[in-house]
Amino acid sequence: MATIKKLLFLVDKPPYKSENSRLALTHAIASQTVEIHLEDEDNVEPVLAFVGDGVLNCIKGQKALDAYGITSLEAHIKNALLLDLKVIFCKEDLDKFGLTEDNVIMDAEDIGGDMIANILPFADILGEMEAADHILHF
Amino acid sequence: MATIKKLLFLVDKPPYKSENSRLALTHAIASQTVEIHLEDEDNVEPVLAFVGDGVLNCIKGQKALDAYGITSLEAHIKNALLLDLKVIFCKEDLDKFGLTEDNVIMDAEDIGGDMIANILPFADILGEMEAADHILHF
Amino acid sequence: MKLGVFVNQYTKTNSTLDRIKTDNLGIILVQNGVYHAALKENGKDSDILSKAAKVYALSEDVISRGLSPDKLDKKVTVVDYNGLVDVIFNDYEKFIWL
Amino acid sequence: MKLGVFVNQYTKTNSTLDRIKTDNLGIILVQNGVYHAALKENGKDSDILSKAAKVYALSEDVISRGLSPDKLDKKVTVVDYNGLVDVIFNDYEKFIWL
Amino acid sequence: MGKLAIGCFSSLVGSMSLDFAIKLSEAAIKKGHQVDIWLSGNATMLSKKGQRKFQDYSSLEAKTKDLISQGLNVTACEACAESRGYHKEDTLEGFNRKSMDYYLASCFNSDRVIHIGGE
Amino acid sequence: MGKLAIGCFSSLVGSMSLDFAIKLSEAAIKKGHQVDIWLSGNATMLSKKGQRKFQDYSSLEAKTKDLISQGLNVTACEACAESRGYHKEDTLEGFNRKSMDYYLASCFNSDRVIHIGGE
Repeated sequence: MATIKKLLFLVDKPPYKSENSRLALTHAIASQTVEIHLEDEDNVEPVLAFVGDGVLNCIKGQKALDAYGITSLEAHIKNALLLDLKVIFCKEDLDKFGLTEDNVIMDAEDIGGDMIANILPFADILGEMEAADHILHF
Repeated sequence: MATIKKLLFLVDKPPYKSENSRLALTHAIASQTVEIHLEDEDNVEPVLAFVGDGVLNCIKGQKALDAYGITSLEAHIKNALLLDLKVIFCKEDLDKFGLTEDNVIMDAEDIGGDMIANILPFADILGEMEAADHILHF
Repeated sequence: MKLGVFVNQYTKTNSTLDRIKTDNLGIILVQNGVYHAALKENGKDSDILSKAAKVYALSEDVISRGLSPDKLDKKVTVVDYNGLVDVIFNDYEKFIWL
Repeated sequence: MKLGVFVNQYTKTNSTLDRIKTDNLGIILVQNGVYHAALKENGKDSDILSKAAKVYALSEDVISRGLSPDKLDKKVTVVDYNGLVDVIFNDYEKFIWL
Repeated sequence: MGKLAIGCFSSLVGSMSLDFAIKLSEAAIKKGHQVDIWLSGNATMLSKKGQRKFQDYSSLEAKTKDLISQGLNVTACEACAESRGYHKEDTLEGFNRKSMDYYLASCFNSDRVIHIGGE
Repeated sequence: MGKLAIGCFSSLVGSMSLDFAIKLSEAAIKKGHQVDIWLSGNATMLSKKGQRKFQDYSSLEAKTKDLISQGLNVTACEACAESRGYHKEDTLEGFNRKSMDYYLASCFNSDRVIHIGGE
């Protein structure tokens, strides 16, 4: 019987200072190829949720490649959307920082993605924690 | 003409979680052998000051060697006293944590040291900052 | 949800921890998190001790720091690594490490 | 004392910085410290901006994070690495990195 | 008996998180549990051959090898290791190197997951 | 023209502090200043030979070597490197390895010191 397990990648740290949020995204995206390690039909369903200072990863227009020659967290988030991962930004935390849909990475249209990020209240993220089989807190 | 330069090692971080306070002590103690790199008569005078959560390095009775097989910060502070380094603990920060002379590493008598640690108000540590040629903040 | 939260730092607050609501919450103080169980800043207990949660502290990390397991706050259960394994397998299902 | 303080994190307070009193204090926001110049939490400026200090922000770190140098608080002087070298050699004598 | 996955994303020296992971594994294995450790980011330092023992630093090589002989499974993230200049031939005996998807499979197959992020 | 000492105690990958140190050195050297960089703790990772370039990670080897050819002095703490398994033969060309007292002498000889502690 096929088993799908839900892994919640909960990102609570800001970008760049530590490697945390970057590793959250690269590991979540690695779910695309996890099947080779699993039994037939089994799979992993990753959900990415940004909370607290973690929502600062979601600000649009990051120029880390120009300034430091490294991939921006923006590019990673767009990749996650391109690959149809569920991406959630905590509404209360965006509100706290005065960030709106206009300031954050809501889609990956420019690289051909269809998936849209979700701005949801913390209660819904708590729901994802309940629903997850395991939580990876970055 | 001989020049003595004062280096203030200002330790603001708690022990063990990061390597900060340990490196502060090992580098300060390395002042014992700095002369080989300097002109005749020139020297460095290190002062070690523990402030903020940094005063948690100074609690007596650390058993890191038993629990994890690593040298305790206590052993390092005693070494510094044995080598006659000036060691200061911030009074206000000890007070805040309810720590007194009885709880902290005031001397290295058991290993043959004469030097006594100083419990001084922050104003005096600010004075050390003024007096120092350079400040190394850990 | 049976959730175990590892607290490894001695910082004042974490907005995520403050907002987690669940019936079975455990807070496991490790590394510099153990100061929460031992220190009273300006005579006041750490906020972590007032949460609706069972609180544990890892004895190896307590003694490493010169703290005394029998002087910790009464609310706190001291466990060693052996005891922690049982807490992990028997008492909680999911974990976060703050 | 001409003291330059590098702030590289976006945390609320540092008790050492709060207690430093000196006539010539500079605060240099680098890495995640630049958020202090760009964000208003619940509509309020960061406490760092209210200190009696000249405040700088490193432009490379501002743009890396998707922030706009011309939208920073008016109090803040934006410098790039070239400008920072001059600040270091001309304006301050000692430094701490928080 | 259960299976525990520990993801370690912290640096070897300075932070004590790898010490925690190894001591917890030791206790779990002694009780008959299975343990998978995943080393990512700076924690891949644990997999580096030739670390000299100083009493100032945790030295986990001997203990980890001993636990591997008792069934502990330790795997380092290949890309994280390569970017730090740790190649296949630099890897301690008994340690695996895999791509990141392996960690997700390890979580899938475990009853408990302790993911140690942070510094 | 002055002399600047930069002490870097942070890890190479993840933290951007080494990027900061190298970019600041570059700007200072361009203006005619002298720069000494001291790598201690996890920052000794910068001195490791054979780091593979990934766009996700800062890759500072080429830039640092170029600056060394322009007079930048980079020295790694020997004990910190050895404890991490970076031996003399693993050290990038042009990088020095010294004991900790060297950093204090470097501070002594400098007009400005920026000591980057922390993670």
